[in-house]
Amino acid sequence: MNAAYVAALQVGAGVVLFCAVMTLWRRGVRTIVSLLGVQGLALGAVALVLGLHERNAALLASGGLVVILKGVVIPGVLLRASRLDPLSRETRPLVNVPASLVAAAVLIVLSYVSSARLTSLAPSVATRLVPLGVATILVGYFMLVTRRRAVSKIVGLILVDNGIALVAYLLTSGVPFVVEMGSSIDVLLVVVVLQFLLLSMRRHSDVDALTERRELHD
Amino acid sequence: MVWYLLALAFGAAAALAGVVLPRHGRVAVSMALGASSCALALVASVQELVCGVAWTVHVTQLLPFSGVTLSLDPLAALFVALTAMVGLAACVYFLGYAHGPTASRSGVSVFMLFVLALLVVPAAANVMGFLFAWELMALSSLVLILSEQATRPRARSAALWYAAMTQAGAVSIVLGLLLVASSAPGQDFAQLAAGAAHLSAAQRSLAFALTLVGFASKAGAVPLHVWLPKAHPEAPSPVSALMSSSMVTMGVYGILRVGEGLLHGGNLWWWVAVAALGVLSAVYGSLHATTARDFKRLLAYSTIDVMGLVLTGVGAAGVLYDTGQREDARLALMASLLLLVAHAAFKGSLFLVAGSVERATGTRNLDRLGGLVHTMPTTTCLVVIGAAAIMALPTLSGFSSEWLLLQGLLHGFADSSTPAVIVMLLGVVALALTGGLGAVAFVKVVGIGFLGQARSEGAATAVEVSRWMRLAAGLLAVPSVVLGLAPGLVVNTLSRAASAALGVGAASPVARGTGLLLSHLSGDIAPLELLVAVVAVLAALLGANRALVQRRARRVAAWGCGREEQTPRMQYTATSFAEPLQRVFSDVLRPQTDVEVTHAVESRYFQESVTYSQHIADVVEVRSYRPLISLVMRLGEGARRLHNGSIHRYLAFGFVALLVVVVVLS
Amino acid sequence: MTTTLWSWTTSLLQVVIVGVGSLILIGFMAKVKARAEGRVGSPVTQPLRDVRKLLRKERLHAHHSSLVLPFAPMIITATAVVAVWISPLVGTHPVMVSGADIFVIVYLLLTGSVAAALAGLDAATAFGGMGSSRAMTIGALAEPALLVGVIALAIQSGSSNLAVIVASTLHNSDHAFGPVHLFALGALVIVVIAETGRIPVDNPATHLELTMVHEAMILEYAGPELALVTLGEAMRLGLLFSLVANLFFPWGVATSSSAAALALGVAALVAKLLVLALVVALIEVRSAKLRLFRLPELLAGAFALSVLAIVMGLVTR
Amino acid sequence: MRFRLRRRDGALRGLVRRPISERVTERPAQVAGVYLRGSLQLRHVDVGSCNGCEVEIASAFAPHYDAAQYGIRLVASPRHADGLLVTGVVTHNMEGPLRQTLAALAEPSVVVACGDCAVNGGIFSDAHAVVGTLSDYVTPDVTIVGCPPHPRDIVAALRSLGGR
Repeated sequence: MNAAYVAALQVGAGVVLFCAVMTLWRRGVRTIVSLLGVQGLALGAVALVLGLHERNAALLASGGLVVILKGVVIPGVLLRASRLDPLSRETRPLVNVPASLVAAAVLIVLSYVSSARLTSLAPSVATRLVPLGVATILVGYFMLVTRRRAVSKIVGLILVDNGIALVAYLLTSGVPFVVEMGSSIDVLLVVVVLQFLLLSMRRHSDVDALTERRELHD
Repeated sequence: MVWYLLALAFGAAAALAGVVLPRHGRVAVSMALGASSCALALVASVQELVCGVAWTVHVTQLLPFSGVTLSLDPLAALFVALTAMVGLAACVYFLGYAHGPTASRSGVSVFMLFVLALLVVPAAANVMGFLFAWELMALSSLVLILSEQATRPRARSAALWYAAMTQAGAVSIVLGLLLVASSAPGQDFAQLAAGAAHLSAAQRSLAFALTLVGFASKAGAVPLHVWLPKAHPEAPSPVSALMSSSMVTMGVYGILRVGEGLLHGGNLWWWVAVAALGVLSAVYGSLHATTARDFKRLLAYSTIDVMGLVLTGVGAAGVLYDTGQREDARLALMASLLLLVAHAAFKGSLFLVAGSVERATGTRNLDRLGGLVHTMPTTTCLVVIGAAAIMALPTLSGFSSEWLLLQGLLHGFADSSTPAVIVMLLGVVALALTGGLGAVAFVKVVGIGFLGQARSEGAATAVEVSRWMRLAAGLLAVPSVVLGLAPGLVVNTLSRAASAALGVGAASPVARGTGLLLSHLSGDIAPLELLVAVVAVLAALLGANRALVQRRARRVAAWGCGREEQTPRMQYTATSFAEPLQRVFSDVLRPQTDVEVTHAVESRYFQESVTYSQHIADVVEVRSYRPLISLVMRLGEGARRLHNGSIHRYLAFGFVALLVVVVVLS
Repeated sequence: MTTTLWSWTTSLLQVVIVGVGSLILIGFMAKVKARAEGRVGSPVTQPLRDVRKLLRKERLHAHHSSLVLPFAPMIITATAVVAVWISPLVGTHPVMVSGADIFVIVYLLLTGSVAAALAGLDAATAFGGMGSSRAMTIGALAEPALLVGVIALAIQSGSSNLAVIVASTLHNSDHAFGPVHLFALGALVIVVIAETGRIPVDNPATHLELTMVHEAMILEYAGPELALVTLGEAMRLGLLFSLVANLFFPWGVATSSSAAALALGVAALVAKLLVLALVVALIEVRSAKLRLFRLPELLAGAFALSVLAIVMGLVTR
Repeated sequence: MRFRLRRRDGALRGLVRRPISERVTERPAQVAGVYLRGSLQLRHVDVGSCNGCEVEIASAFAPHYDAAQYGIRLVASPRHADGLLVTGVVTHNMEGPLRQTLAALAEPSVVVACGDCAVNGGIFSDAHAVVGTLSDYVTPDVTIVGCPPHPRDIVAALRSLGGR
């Protein structure tokens, strides 16, 4: 049972970081949002595996919540928003895709270096995977900074949140249920608010790239 | 020891002959003396490497205060051997190359002084002796760069950059060495090493940083490399071959001597910095090598690339040594030393070939060359061997040294301390990227420069160069093949040199016949057997080809999609060959393209001519050196206002200074 | 003596299988693409017939070409044969397997592509230069991902020798499904498609000279030399496919030197090659050729994946 | 009404369903190129065609008639080809390229004249830019008549060149 637990944990955390890197790689906004959904599911899976291993009911509940919220609800909402112009693609990101992928590689190595001391505190299977969570945070933040499309920026924000949740799960086997509930609700709130902002922006000027927004001071 | 002193005597005699003898016999006699001095030095250093008895001699009369101490331990012997090998070929090359200004009195004698200085630097074992040899090397190469300024317009500015940067480097080396010598009982390196224990950690780091700046600029590490692509193309070919093969390695020798010898390894972050410097230079050098148009400038950037890899190996060795893995540290250092020797051989041969091409066709610009395979067959074979070695194609010296470096890096991963892992990861990525880019650069050199049709009048009328020049380049191509096929023979002497550098015990045997067997790591290669296999299959294919195909090949016009005539301008040039890569890495290379459109007089809508010109400036130079220079110029302007010639102002300065001192002291 | 006899048979088997088999593999991929388009398509053994016919035709050399033109196909084929000869495809003990280091195989293949690029430049035509420039650029961009990806595997199994990697993956097979192998597999599939010039990177069946990458270098070859180049390129494809198959799915590779093990090894290799060829052919049917300057994105992605593989290796050690 | 693109037929489904190509089994009379058994590569040269023949040649290689099933293929360079598939009447500008392409073929080679223009000049034979027909430069081994010729005739003619 232990080998399966270790393998599942490693693959789950690996998929979380892999989806983050893939969102930098792909250009289609719809593919980016579906990748976010996959990442949410993987994050939920990690929580559930940890919950089962430590027989911790709160962890299982929050894992289920993450699967529902981050795996299904948020991507659904975002897909609905990006369905208005199906062809919207990340055409001119601030940093071109090859450079951002190399940056992602550097960020991954950086997160490994920075969290080496963190994992040396209590080196267990779970804590050794913390660099992947830190890398997801950094890659998410990089995406938030360098992408022009509003939906991609929202996805970057949620990547950061997923990264934080992953680190929390791996380090302290989950935050108390209430805190988890609170953070998930406010992430949903943020998404919904940005949703309205996006819709009004689009109805107003039919362009949803934030930078163009600045120049269009009509 | 006697051989080595005899070699120095012959060198001095050669320099003297260069000055004294009349023009007719001068080149022949001094080159003969020079070649024999290099041969003697080679014998002395190989004898030292093989039987490993270090000797030290103190000669008081030469320098007024402290005299000169010469000592040859395995590490220094390796560098003397490397210099002697390239020096021998350069002297032979000089015989065929010398005409006009290079064969003048100063040209010949300063060339011999340069070779002499290069032989003395590794052997110098006291501070004054080392600095004297270092300055002699720098100044003689400066004079040699200027020796052909009549025909080379950019020689003067290149010499200016070269002088400024080498002297700045020399100053920082002097400061570093004085800092180390401050707590040492005497002047000799042995005493310095003993005295270094009393230095505080901060002082040792400062000393290492100062000497690192000086030696890294000499080794062409990136932020301090700007003089190298300027100085090497302008120097006469035998001189640039010597500069690129042995003078650049003196920087690595200095880092090893001061870092490991005097300061006993110091702390971990020194060597992480050296490795980072190496990775940066490797990637930056290979990028600029792929997009360079001038043959010698391409070779100069490729020197920066390989020196970067060597510095990465040295950095990795230092990190492994500090984290307690003596065995892997020696392996990484052996790999970088093998790469150093291999690079000296094939880079020297390539620079001599570049000189022959420039002499035969009158130009170094790859866009104007082409079709030399028909007119200069031997030179083409030599460039193919050199290019194959530098691209690390199997069974040549580049391949076995880069393989050994990869093994050293790989086994740093086994140890889990974070800085070691980062250095290994950076090293592996640099090795991979430079491998690919190096292949593009040297396919461009061979494919565009030597194959296809001649693209200019000079290339079309090229004729094979004199026997001496081809013999010299051939001499240097031999080690590229021998080191590649049988690294096992050389590796024991290398491990002795590496152990001497790291102060570690004798190495476990690594050679298995001619191949390399790394006992404690399950990885080995047998290049000789690999070459036998490839040659066997090639022979089989040739035999099958002869048997199967009866008709001889028919010569027809090349297929150009039905176009009538096929002009040389329709071929790809060096610029267009590297254009895709330049576009991919455009934000690193920052190419400046300017398009001038001259409109017709009648109306703006009709253009008479459009001229497009593109130039890849060295980003480091443009972004950091130019602003620095303009800042210094502005300061100069400000200072000029101070000198308005009134005596009262000058006295006032003296007075104010006195006041300040009084206030400060009270 | 027996071990050398078995290792010689393993190597000979490997050269025969990958030699003839890769031509049939290319025929099989063309057949899969045809059937996906609803066509019958040319028979699977068509490449063999083409090569046999080409051997009887006349050799043509351009006026300005030198000895590089006739010798390049031989170098391409010779390096491919030696690479197949020493790498662990059917069994883990072919001849000279001690030399089957990653670096040796990668740089043998690099020698082949350098020879092809020089042949392209030798004929002094615009298309030859264009083809070799693009092929070398793609090779330079794919090399970091290839080397770093395979080194991620080497770190996990402790040595850079291919046979040791295959044996150690075979030994603890939970590695094979670990994240390191998954990400390294992703990176290497992209690199193999780039090195062998399949669809997303370069279209082997194109007639438009300006879109060609690999085909442009061999426009000048006729008759026997073209046959040799086709054979050499096919063997490189076969080698890369079987290396990907054996490094990531090593089950079935003969470790002991018995006839049954060798037979199983051969069967396993053929099956894995067919499955991998089917996957690559379907990728080709589903996707169009990428623009030349969209390729750095693909190859940078492969590089990011391989770095991810190494870091996963460090994290899950 | 929102226009929804009909999902294309999946490639996988194509693998399992029976291909739609028309399979002609009886063997054609062997005309030339006996040694070409089962492998014929042609380089298509349009020396002045109105593109009618090209459309038919394209459909000859399309799924329905699928000339590739008999080992016939169009290639990019005359060096790789066993022969030329020439369409159209020889115009002034294309005379030079036709000679170049004929010279670039590796012996033994064949020439296929496709369409009336290539065979006897067709309806454009006396136009002002026309300098002659294909037979003035080389005697074609196989001629395919028709303006434009039916794909079945093209496939049959090419198969007679030693295709299976």
